[in-house]
Amino acid sequence: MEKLMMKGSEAIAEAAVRAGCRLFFGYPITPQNEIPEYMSRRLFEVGGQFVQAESEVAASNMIYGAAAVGARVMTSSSSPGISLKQEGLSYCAGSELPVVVVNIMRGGPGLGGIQPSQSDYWQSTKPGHGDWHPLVLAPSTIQEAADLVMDAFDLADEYRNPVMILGYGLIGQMMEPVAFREYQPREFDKSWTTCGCKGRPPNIVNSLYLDPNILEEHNHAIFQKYERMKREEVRFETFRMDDARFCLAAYGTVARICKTAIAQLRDEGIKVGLIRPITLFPFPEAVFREARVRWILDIEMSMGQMIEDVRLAVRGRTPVHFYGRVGGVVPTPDEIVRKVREMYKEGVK
Amino acid sequence: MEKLMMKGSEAIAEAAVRAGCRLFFGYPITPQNEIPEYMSRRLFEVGGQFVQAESEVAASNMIYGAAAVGARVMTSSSSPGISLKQEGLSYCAGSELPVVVVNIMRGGPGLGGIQPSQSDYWQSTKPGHGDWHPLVLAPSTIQEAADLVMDAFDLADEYRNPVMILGYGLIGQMMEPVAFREYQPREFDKSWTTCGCKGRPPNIVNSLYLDPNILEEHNHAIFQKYERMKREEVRFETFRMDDARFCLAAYGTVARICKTAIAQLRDEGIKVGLIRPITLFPFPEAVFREARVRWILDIEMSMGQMIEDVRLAVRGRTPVHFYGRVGGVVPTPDEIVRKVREMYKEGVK
Amino acid sequence: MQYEVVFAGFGGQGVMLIGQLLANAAMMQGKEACWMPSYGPEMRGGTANCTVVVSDEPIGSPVVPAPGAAVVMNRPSMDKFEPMLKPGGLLVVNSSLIDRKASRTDIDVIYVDANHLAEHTIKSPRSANMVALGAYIGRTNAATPEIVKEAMAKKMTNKARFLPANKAALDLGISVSREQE
Amino acid sequence: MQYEVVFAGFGGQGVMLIGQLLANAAMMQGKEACWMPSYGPEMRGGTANCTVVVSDEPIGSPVVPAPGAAVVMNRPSMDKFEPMLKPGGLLVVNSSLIDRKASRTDIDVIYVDANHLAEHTIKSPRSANMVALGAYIGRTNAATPEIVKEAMAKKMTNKARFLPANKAALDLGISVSREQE
Amino acid sequence: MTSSTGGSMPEKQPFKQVFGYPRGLTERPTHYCPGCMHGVAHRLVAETLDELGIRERTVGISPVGCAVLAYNYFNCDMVEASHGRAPAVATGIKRARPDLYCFTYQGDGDLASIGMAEIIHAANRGESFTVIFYNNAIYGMTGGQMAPTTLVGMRTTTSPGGRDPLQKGAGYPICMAELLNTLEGPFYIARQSLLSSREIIRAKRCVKKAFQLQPRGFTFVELVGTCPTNWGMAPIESRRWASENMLPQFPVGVFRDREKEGDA
Amino acid sequence: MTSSTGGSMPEKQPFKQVFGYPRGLTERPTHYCPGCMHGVAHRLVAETLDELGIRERTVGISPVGCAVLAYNYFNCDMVEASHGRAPAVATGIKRARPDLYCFTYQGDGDLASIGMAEIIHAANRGESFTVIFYNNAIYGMTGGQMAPTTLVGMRTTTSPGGRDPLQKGAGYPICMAELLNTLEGPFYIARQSLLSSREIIRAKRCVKKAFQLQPRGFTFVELVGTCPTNWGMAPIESRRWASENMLPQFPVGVFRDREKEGDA
Amino acid sequence: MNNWIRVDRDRCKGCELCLESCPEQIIELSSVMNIKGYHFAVQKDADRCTACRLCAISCPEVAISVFRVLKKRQRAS
Amino acid sequence: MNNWIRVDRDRCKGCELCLESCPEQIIELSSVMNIKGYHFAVQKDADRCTACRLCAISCPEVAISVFRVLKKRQRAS
Ligand SMILES: Cc1ncc(C[n+]2csc(CCOP(=O)(O)OP(=O)(O)O)c2C)c(N)n1
Ligand SMILES: Cc1ncc(C[n+]2csc(CCOP(=O)(O)OP(=O)(O)O)c2C)c(N)n1
Ligand code: SF4
Ligand code: SF4
Ligand code: SF4
Ligand code: SF4
Ligand code: SF4
Ligand code: SF4
Ligand SMILES: [Mg+2]
Ligand SMILES: [Mg+2]
Repeated sequence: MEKLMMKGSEAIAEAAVRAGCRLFFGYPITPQNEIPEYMSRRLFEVGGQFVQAESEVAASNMIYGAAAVGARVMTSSSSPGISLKQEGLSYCAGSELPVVVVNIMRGGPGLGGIQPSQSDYWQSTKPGHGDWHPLVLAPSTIQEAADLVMDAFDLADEYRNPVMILGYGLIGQMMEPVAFREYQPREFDKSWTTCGCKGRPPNIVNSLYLDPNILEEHNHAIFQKYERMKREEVRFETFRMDDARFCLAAYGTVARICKTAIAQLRDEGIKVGLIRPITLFPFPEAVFREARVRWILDIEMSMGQMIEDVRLAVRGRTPVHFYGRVGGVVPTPDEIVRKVREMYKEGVK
Repeated sequence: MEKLMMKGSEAIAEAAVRAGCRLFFGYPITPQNEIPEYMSRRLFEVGGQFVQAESEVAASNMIYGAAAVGARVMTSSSSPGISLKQEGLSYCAGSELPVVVVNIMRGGPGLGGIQPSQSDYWQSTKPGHGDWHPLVLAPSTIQEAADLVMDAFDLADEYRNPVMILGYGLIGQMMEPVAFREYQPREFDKSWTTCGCKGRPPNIVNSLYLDPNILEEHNHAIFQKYERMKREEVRFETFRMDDARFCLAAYGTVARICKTAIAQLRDEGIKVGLIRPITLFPFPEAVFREARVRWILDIEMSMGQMIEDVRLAVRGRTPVHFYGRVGGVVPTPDEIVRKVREMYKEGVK
Repeated sequence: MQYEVVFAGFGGQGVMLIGQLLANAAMMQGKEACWMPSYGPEMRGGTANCTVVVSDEPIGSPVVPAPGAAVVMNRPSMDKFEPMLKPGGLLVVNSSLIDRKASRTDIDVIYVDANHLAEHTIKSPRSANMVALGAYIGRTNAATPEIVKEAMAKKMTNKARFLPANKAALDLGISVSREQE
Repeated sequence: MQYEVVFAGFGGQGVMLIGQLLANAAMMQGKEACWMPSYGPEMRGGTANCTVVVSDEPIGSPVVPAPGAAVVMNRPSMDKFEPMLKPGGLLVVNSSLIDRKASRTDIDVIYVDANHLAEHTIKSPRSANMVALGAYIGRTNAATPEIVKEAMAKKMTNKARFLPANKAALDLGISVSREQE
Repeated sequence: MTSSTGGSMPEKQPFKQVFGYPRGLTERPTHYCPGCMHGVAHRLVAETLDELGIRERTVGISPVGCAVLAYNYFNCDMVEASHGRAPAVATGIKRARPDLYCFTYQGDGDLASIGMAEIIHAANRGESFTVIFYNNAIYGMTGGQMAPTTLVGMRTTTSPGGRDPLQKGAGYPICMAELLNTLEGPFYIARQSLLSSREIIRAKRCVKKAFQLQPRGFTFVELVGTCPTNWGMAPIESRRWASENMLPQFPVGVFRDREKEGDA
Repeated sequence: MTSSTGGSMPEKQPFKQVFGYPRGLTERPTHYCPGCMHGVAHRLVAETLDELGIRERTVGISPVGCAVLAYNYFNCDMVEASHGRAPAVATGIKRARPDLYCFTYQGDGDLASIGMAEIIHAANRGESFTVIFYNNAIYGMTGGQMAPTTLVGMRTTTSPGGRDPLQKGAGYPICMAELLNTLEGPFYIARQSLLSSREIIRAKRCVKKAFQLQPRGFTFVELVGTCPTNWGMAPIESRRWASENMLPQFPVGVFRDREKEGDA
Repeated sequence: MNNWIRVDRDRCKGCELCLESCPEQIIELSSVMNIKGYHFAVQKDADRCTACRLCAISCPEVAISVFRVLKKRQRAS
Repeated sequence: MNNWIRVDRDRCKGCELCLESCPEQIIELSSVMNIKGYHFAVQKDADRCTACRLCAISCPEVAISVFRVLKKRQRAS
């Protein structure tokens, strides 16, 4: 496979096209403008369609429509725009539509800033109104981003549920070598789509259930899918955990920063490893729970969001500490080293 | 104080007016239409203003404007509409504006239904993009709703942060006797508002900070307010917890249903009590952590959302079980009794 | 003591109103009271109903899966609520519009020809609901007739001219239910 | 071995491009490579910069608070990045536009009169960036000159006519840096 | 179309059914209030699907509003959209499947209030779907709040003293057909009323035209209807009231027909 | 306004400063690209605040767009609004404090794309604030994507082959002044350009008028400007290009003046 | 003439729009109720029915079917 | 005449709009750069300046002030 040096945003876009995505609806917002821009060039070349939506709200409903007629469709945005998509995405989940959403997060709250941040963890994994979750994938390299985007379309179709790719400027703006694997198209049942009722009774794509008992059943059916995701789709990476006495928890590129720190800490004889969740929902609970470590240090570019899932996973058995940078400040390997060293000296706090 | 038999929605609206709210911006949605309807009559009587906004998005930005010039202002909606307000509310938090938001939840996801639900717990307590929280108040009676609404305006001003009243059809549509307490106006610093810069340098209401270091500081400043809330504003009710060996956890009217169940269970000799969080953020962690019970049964009208906060509070020391109804189905005292009885028989699972 | 009663009927039959009157009366009598409507599209065209709980203590659940009483103004309401009643509960049946008899034997039933009585005896066809309410309070102690009338006067200020008829209807309902005791 | 280098300058000086060339070349040489730009309004009018990491192993942190090298094309960039360099690091200074000398003594410094050389020696004023890149790769082994030229040919297909000048500029930069060794 | 069975007719004579239930509707009774003209508007669409033979190639979009359950009534594939966003959903559908027919069915709150940006931009892009816009000057579903099309002075639950643009800043009725007609994008724009059989016949012609022209671009038919329930009127009264009060504000007509203009 | 200090002037003669820095602007240098006319538009507003003596009673609203940092430049109280919602924020402000003056400053992406519903409804309600609408036919801030006002055929980063309404369904340029002029609500609507000193002088008159009339209702001034950076042109070239290409699509003029109409 | 209409009595909601629409004024409401509790439309004087369909066109419930008796030449076609 | 303009050299971004706007064509860009790296506007021939202000009106940076030498009758006022 030929390697190309590509920006994360463009690799994401190209991977989508290779996975059969022929429709993109989105609205500009830094730091992910390269995705719509790339799509506006690329999709017409491959017989697809690109629409610059009038807003994120509109975009989230355009993907709803396209998915309802069975198309592979994607939208992308960044934090404030993702807030605006919450209603539309909840409709996608309620109507069980396969859509792929890219969130290249930035600092908040409000207009915030445009530098890297992970403070959409909550609104990504436990989003808007109603009980629902997207399947959330958090790449840490451009190569992984491209691979996960391809998987995302299959997972969306497999579960008829929104799938979110969660990145931020470090992923979206960065260039790294990427090799696109040959995408193997799979067959999915699309008999439920609303493409004209020739030869069958009409199909309905809908999330309204006025009878509470039926809506309750519907919720349970959706959650059965989530249970299956928890069994079958959990992904994570462990790094030097074999002999680790301490564990860092981080996702996305922050995990790479941790690896650099770990290399240094290991040199100092501090046996620290890393667990990097790749799926944020379903969250890799078991690996955290089973990690035999003295403590876990959760490192995020937020005020502490994923840490709740880590704590829920370990159920109080392992102390979970926090180190966060926020507002677009990216933690350096050095400060992580310092933090771990400090904790190491103090012993288990 | 004279008691009036009032619908929850109307009591909420009237309490707001009595607390000095003179501006309301909202958009119709069942089951909270009585709030805008009441306000459209009432506010012009007291020299205020009512605008039926063109959408929830617009409404969430109208309150932003009104709060920026120092007005007491409120909006209300229900779940899908609250999703649409997420961006605007994040701006309010980022710009540190005191606004009061009423969310009369309904079943989801998507259009869902209009019957009672608690499945906006997550998007209420851990909302949209960026690291922020509203202070969330969950009344269980109409009287309490009225009282909390009055407090809400003071808390919003005290912390310059959004405050949310979280109810659902059972609160919004129900009538109960309510006596409005004499509201005692307090003085708040409003020197930061943008009401014309006569005699001082211009004020700016803003949430944009392009320098990550400054945005980080800003985030820390906001979180210092949350730390203070955690120290000073936590509210909860305990019911028959003195001698309880088992504990139910529930908020809103669900807690009342639990009380009915507890009465019956106590008759059977099962020593069960109840902890009812009144502030959902800040969450009453200590009372859960300190409860010396064999297990906690968390009961929600959702697939299980608050339960995570309960679990985080007890840190694995107490098993936390779940019983949920969803989609608008309201649990009955009987089914709670049955569930508890079952667990009691089985012993601690 | 706690009373739970469902008032149910067609949209225009005024069942919500009599529920509110009862709740108001109970409150004026110093009791705890709670009125809970069904709402939403199910109301449109179909049946409307509300549940009233009256109690000496703070009311726990406002949702009552098995109420102690039901006042049913039309057939669909009877079909829906008769089976839900608590054993020993009370069913007030508007026999003007409901042609069948109660099928349960473990409940008390009052048949009241509410529409007919309102139209012919009271000469106020729209006060059938008050006849039915009377039948209910004639049998229970959820609220005294006097205080219900006071509640009427307070709540229906813009319909004051119907007050005498409504009071008469209430009394008529009470006497009907007492007759059937 | 891991190389970390920041390329920094005014918006139009082509620092992003030379960073990308280096990253591409490293990739073509079978190494791991990562290019990370600064982005956003700070770029507008002000300085632009990017960081390139080249390594034999998978790259950890793409963010490099203390890079091993910096190529600074203007004064503000020098002011910003000189202090951040790792001790023993390399600073390539575009002396055409930067009138001061490095103030640190614990680093290697190459002064290259990039704009002047590009304009007068290469006769291609816009290839000052390539001279600077040459100076960097002349001193380090982040990528071989041949492969950087290959990367140029590949990446700048729509500017093929500038290729000879750019290659010459690269070579010139290499020789300047070797001279200063 | 002769048939030998029928109602209880006195003598057996040869006859023909000249009006019947369209195939384009399912047999489900509607939840609409007595006399509400959503049912009429539905039928016009359904008949059009039948007459053009496109029922099996059509996907309809129900709004959030009283017509939310339209997905139960139209006998074609249906998608339920979020409030106001049906034009965005339709855009997604038609961009993915230009070979299908697609229509949105929207109320005035849905289309002209929360959905204003979506309708304008879809129209401006000239998306090739048909919009059936039921204008009853009120929010029916939620219990009679003011809509963007509510007449000045009209009482609603959120304009209890009557819509008052001057004292209360409640705005003026927005004329969507005219507004969209300022855009370059639309292909066909018409407004008709449903207030008598004759008007319904005219409306039908426009609805059919809109579907016929759909492959060529964005087509829009506003239908002036009623909401007896929230207007607090009997159906017949509401029909009369609308004729007298709504039609002067919302005059009927064909505002744009690019086919006639020979423009395309 | 004579002053005895000045630049390095050859002889000391009595003189007068006939153009200077307005009090309505802070002294902060802007972040705008060279030749970008956001700065001109800012100055017109600032001068107006000075001339009407309302600077200390005014609250301005910056948009999301290149003018987001306008809160640093205007020397009055400022509020930063979310993307497209400045008219809603202004509604909140003016309903709370009708005694203040309030203006929004918005770009074409902000006002005509994501904020379409908000501007139309605020205009329709006749909210009494002033909108300064900077139309540069592109998304400046985010790097040159297509805007609703982008001309047909114009290349942007999301219309790389030129805006194409027919083949790609990218829509037509939306003329906001004309669109708003179909509504009953607005009090004053004008469009001017900033493409030469003379045009700027005319534009100034309209901006001032809009503030003067603000207490009577919704006033709107569209200003045709440039974005040299994302158009990929030198400032002077961009000014010429805009004259030749934008003005035919966006003709200048006063579209509504209810004062003149004697309508209020 | 001997045309007639058929009203689907359980679909009818008694809105009376057909009554008003009939040029012959030959539709009235039944005195009895249908299962939904509505008085439904009935054609009282079929003899005068012109099969003009105006009643059916007005009916929001699509509750009316219209039948036309064929004249001789129509039968042929 | 002896009017003149003053250019705030560090505000100027060298956009040249004032150059084009000046009817007298008496503004040019400096050869040196200001602190932001721009060649800034300078008035090359103040003698011909009419103080018409057109340069200043065109300047997006509000970098230009215009000064008019007063004629006798103006001084009086
Ligand atoms: C986001 C959101 N906001 C509000 C609502 C509540 N809602 C349901 S229908 C409706 C208005 C319907 O009015 P209209 O579009 O005029 O349709 P009609 O019922 O009159 O036919 C509203 C506001 C909702 N479901 N979702
Ligand atoms: C909700 C949201 N969507 C998108 C953005 C990104 N964004 C910032 S500015 C802008 C467009 C600005 O264009 P315009 O309004 O024309 O202003 P200009 O920069 O041209 O002056 C966009 C899309 C955002 N900040 N928030
Ligand atoms: S509420 Fe109004 S619009 Fe809705 S069904 Fe009833 S009459 Fe029709
Ligand atoms: S990007 Fe365009 S609009 Fe923005 S400041 Fe630069 S020239 Fe002006
Ligand atoms: S078909 Fe015509 S004449 Fe016959 S009943 Fe209907 S409206 Fe009357
Ligand atoms: S119009 Fe239809 S629904 Fe109305 S009365 Fe006639 S048949 Fe019945
Ligand atoms: S004031 Fe007029 S003449 Fe003088 S420099 Fe400026 S434009 Fe030229
Ligand atoms: S117009 Fe202003 S910024 Fe531009 S060159 Fe002249 S003085 Fe400088
Ligand atoms: Mg409507
Ligand atoms: Mg713009």
